[in-house]
Amino acid sequence: MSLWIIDKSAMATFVANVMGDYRVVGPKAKGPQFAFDEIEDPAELRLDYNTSILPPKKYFQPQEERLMTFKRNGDSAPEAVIEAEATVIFGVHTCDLHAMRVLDQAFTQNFPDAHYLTRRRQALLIGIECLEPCDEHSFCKSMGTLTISEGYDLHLTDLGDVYAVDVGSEEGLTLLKTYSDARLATESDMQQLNRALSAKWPRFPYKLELDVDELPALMSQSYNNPIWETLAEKCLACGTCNIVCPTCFCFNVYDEVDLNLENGERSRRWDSCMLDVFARVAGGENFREQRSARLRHRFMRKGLYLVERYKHLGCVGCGRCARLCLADISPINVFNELHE
Amino acid sequence: MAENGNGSARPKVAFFDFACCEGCQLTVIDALQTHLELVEAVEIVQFREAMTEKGEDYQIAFIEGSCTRKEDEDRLRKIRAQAGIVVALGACAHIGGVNALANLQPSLQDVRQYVYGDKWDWYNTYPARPISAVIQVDAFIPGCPIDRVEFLSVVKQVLLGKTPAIPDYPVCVECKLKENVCIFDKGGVCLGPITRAGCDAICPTYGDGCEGCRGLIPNPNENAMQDVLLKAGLSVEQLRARMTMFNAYDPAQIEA
Amino acid sequence: MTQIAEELLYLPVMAKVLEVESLTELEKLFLIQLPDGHSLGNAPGQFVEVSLFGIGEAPISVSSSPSRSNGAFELCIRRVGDLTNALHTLQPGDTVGIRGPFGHGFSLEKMKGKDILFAAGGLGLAPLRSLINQVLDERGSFGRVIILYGTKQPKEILFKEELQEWADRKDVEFHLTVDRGDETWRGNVGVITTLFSKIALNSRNTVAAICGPPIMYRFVLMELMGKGIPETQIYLSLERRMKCGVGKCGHCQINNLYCCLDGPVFKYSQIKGVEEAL
Amino acid sequence: MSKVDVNVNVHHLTRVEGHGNIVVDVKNGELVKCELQIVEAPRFFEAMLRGRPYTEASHITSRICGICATGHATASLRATETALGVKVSTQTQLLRKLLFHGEIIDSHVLHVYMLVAPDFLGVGSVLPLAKSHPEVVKRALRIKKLSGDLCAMISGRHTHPIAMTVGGFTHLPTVKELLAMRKRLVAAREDMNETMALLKTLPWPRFQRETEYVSLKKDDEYAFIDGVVATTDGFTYALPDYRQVTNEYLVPHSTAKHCKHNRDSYMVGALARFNNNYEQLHPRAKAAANELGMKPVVTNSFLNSGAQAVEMLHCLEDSIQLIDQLIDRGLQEEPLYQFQGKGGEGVGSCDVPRGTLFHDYIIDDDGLIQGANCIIPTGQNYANMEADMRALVPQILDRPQEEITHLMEMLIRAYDPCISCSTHFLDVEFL
Ligand SMILES: Cc1cc2nc3c(=O)[nH]c(=O)nc-3n(C[C@H](O)[C@H](O)[C@H](O)COP(=O)(O)OP(=O)(O)OC[C@H]3O[C@@H](n4cnc5c(N)ncnc54)[C@H](O)[C@@H]3O)c2cc1C
Ligand code: SF4
Ligand code: SF4
Ligand code: SF4
Repeated sequence: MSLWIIDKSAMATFVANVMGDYRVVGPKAKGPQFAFDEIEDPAELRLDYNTSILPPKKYFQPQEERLMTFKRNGDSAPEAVIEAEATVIFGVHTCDLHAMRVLDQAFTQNFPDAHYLTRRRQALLIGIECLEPCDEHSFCKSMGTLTISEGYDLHLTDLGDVYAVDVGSEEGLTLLKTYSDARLATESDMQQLNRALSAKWPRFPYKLELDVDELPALMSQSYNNPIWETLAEKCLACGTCNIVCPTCFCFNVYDEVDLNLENGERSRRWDSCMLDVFARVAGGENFREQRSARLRHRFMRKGLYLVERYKHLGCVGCGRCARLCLADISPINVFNELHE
Repeated sequence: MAENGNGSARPKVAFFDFACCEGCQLTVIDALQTHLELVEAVEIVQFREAMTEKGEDYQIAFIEGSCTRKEDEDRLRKIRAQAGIVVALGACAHIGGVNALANLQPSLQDVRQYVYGDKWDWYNTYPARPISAVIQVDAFIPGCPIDRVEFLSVVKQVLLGKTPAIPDYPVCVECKLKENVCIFDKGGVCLGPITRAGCDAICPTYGDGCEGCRGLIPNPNENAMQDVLLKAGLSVEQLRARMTMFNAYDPAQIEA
Repeated sequence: MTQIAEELLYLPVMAKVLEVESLTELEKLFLIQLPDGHSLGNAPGQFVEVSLFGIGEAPISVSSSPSRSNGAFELCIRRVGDLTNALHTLQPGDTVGIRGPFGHGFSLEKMKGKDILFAAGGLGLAPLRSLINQVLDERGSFGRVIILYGTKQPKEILFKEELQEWADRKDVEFHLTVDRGDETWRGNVGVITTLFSKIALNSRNTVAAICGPPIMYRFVLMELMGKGIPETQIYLSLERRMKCGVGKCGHCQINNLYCCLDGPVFKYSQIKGVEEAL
Repeated sequence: MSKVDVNVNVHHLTRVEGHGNIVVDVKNGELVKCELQIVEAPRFFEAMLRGRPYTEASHITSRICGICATGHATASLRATETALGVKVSTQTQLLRKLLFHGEIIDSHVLHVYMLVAPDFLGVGSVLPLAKSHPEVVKRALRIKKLSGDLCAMISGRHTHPIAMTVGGFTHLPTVKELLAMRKRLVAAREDMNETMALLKTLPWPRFQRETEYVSLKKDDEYAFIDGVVATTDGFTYALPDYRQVTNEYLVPHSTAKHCKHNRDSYMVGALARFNNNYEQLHPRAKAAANELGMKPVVTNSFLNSGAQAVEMLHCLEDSIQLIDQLIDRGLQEEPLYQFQGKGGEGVGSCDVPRGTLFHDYIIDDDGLIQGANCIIPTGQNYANMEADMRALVPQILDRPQEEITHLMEMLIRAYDPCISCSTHFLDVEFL
């Protein structure tokens, strides 16, 4: 829409101002790593973070979320609980912005999901362009998620002393104008931005040995590939890969009651298709009993099923699963091996 | 008093302990700090650690500790005969826990001699075993010690007439949900990938790798876990120690 | 697809149990009425999510035919676990939470003018009964109606009176079998596929609707293929674990298909190559 | 004294940790048998430690006792650190002390309120007490939650601490948490005052018996961790010489190992610490002791519970000071100890709620434990408990049997015996 410039030194004021009216979240240091968390002091915001342990999707689909409260007396109807709060999320990387599109589709198609959508509508996303690869595990360039032109309210690019701010929505513009003293970009700012963007490109390796558009076709031919058996030998079925993935959204539902058994709540919690009992039905039959079948399902979802259903690939190349997998199972290696 | 899910009045509950540190019973007492209504929800008729009164008429028995002596078996069977529901409380009762470490030593005689010198033969202990090796157990509350929240959850499930379920997924799930920095990333080791969750990943959260006190998940990939631990720099001894700290019990040990 | 207000997606309505009937040792039939006499508006083959608060929620097929609804609907529920056990303790006048109807049911329009072959195994009769009764209520729009039903033992046979009515009808070809008989059993003994020898089919013009345990599908499908019934004319109803019923939770996925959205009723041609389906 | 027969047989003593029996047999006014029998299943911790990596020792031995798990872990770490020559930082020492205070309060409040108070208030347990004296029970649970939360803030949980490890901590509390905890501690002064007020009203049995009191001692603080072993008979020993104090021996009538030093028995625990370290108590704690009429040397074992209450107050006040110190210094993540390939032998000692605890390890150059010895407080108290029983019985022989039984139970309970800590208890068939 339009390009603005904000001094880095003015960011703290911007954040502080926004904090007056919104819950502000963003990447914060967590030991040697980073996690999205509520910002209590603008100095905590680490826009220079490499990646976060969990993706920011947790602000739209929290790890555990109440769906409703109920009484067990049998007569009163349950009451829906939708806990949403006006939120501004700073520092979302482009891979995670791409991932949001998958979630948006999943929670809107067929049956719109108010729990997700209410939060989504009340949140503003402020993206940030990656100028360096976050680490050896990511492969965003290969997945076409190294940059993005929509899906954010504001998008920052680090230009040294200033951030270039690309406005992606009316709400973003209002936010910027209300809470910061950003100025419109000049011709030379734009040139500087373009230079930064073209300079970043060669810094990122292209790791996929095929064109990403061919990935769904590759996956659809790979159902019976022996790779699933090989990987299953070292996979721990720990579920980590699903839990940290920005495009995973499966969940389980639980009822909890208080000790006098009168009141309770029903909530949902993130689940993982890598876990042993994910596909077990009453009667004991488990439709993906083998680890190999579960691994295959996971990768099929990433490379084929989601794109068929939601028009976006289920892997955005953020590298979180590869980084945290103790068995060193990485999508990029899997895709490449299937390609061989 | 409202009726519970079974349509019956508050059930009578008794606590029993065998070889253990009684930390799980203590955790039950700790649960009262936040949930005093527990004493209204159930009627506690026996709890030697905390009370003198002693009722023999109970429907639910919580049993803490491992069976380490022949005479323990009789007591266990008596409890089983009386209780409609028997719940194993904590690692010692559930999987043998640290008690089973003695089973790994060269011989039980050697163990007794080491501690009691020439009076070793005053003892009648035998290899430690979980209570399920002796009696049928309806539900398990894993952990060393148990988790308060999980204890309360199992009580509620029983009151609702449900089969008490505990998580069958690994600690890594809870650990990741809490967004912890993985212990392996800090240069440590952890059994979280194959250990049953339900503790809210408390050890990794406090900077220490999982030691497996809650027992293994169903169908664990133990080979892969060992590869990961060796790669993280454990020696074979350290690996064996880690895998056995709470999971030393092996039914083969008690066949003799 | 039924439209549901966003914020009500996961929120059951409190429905009343009007009648409870014991069908076998394990199955009970519940007649359920939505609040304010609303009609469920289901198609045969669709399911509802049934809740007891504190215990949980599970998908259950609607067993009554929309053509006989009278504002209430029937669920035939087998006692297998926590929720279904608790449901079995319900009495008339009690309430249950209901969401739905959900899923893709049988397409009646595509069946019109055709011979219809029903093959039900065990509890699989519950969802098929909905379709069978609807077809019988519009009997004139269909060709032959053939019903094959098999259970493991005689005591597991569901809806006995209704089966008798079907058997008595001149315009229904009804065949019953049990895997293992007992001293009182006079009928056919053998798995359901043994019934196929008793019927001649006009394969081109026959639509088959099958529902039963996973193992049954493989064998029944073989029979149907053997008889030359086109894959596009075979419908099956599948069962998977479901935590939402509306295509979000991921538990019911069969490869790329969501059992709750794309099914539970599938055309065989739709799932033939889908490895996890059968 | 009248010529009476008394037969006390308390099977499975309640409201103590672990299983024990009291047997008193008086024939014609003559004490024939007076025993505390231990029927706890032995668990062989020392033998189990052999061959295990040193890193596991504190986690395994914390499982000796659910109540003084932190005490065992601390003593274990001190033994390991001494054996391996590990120096711990001031921050670690401060955090350990603070954690230890949490455990002392947690254990004492449980004992005073839930195990002992029912005796005085004439009920069988804390459950009826919750009905008859709800404010008392709620206060107890409040204090217990506070101390439990204090422990959890530092080590993850009270029973079986997680974050304490050889040389330091794997997790640090935040300043925010420390400040919030400080606030709660300050607010808890009121509950402590109420506790003292309650204790003042209790009819403590009158009983005196002189004995030797043994505890750790330090010049500059009320000793809980490290120091020297000191006795009221005027002896002091460096920790490595602990065996000169404990002198474990077997007696024919009992199956538990007994300890003795200068006399036939000695006492460890809150009262022993109080008698040895009165001067180092926080002034508020001293004042409270005065109000209870307690001044060293107190020789009434029943007043062990009084000493526990005084220690609770001391720990509360000292915790506040420790938090201030920690906040002033600022918390820093410190590198954890890495094994240097050299083993050794070391003794670690703490004064846990029930008394002085010793852990003694031999670690080899692979970091594996080759030998271990643990001497727990209750074992040291056995001889003294029996001596007390022998002294008390003749004084109360004229009372009804029921009352005698009750007083004997109260006496044993006053020691807060932790019978489940049975690293050293023998176990034989009893008649
Ligand atoms: C579309 C559809 C239609 C259906 N229609 C009907 C119908 O008409 N009638 C009908 O009766 N049923 C029907 N079902 C099946 C019904 O949904 C299940 O039987 C129901 O979910 C069982 O719930 P439950 O809580 O009673 O059992 P659960 O408690 O969930 O468990 C049932 C069984 O599975 C085992 N189990 C479950 N989870 C675990 C676990 N984590 N670990 C170990 N064991 C486990 C239990 O031990 C038990 O034996 C249908 C299912 C689908 C998908
Ligand atoms: S993170 Fe790795 S080991 Fe764990 S389930 Fe995923 S692929 Fe398997
Ligand atoms: S599959 Fe792995 S790399 Fe791809 S989006 Fe998910 S977490 Fe990131
Ligand atoms: S710390 Fe342990 S439990 Fe947590 S993610 Fe890592 S391996 Fe899993």
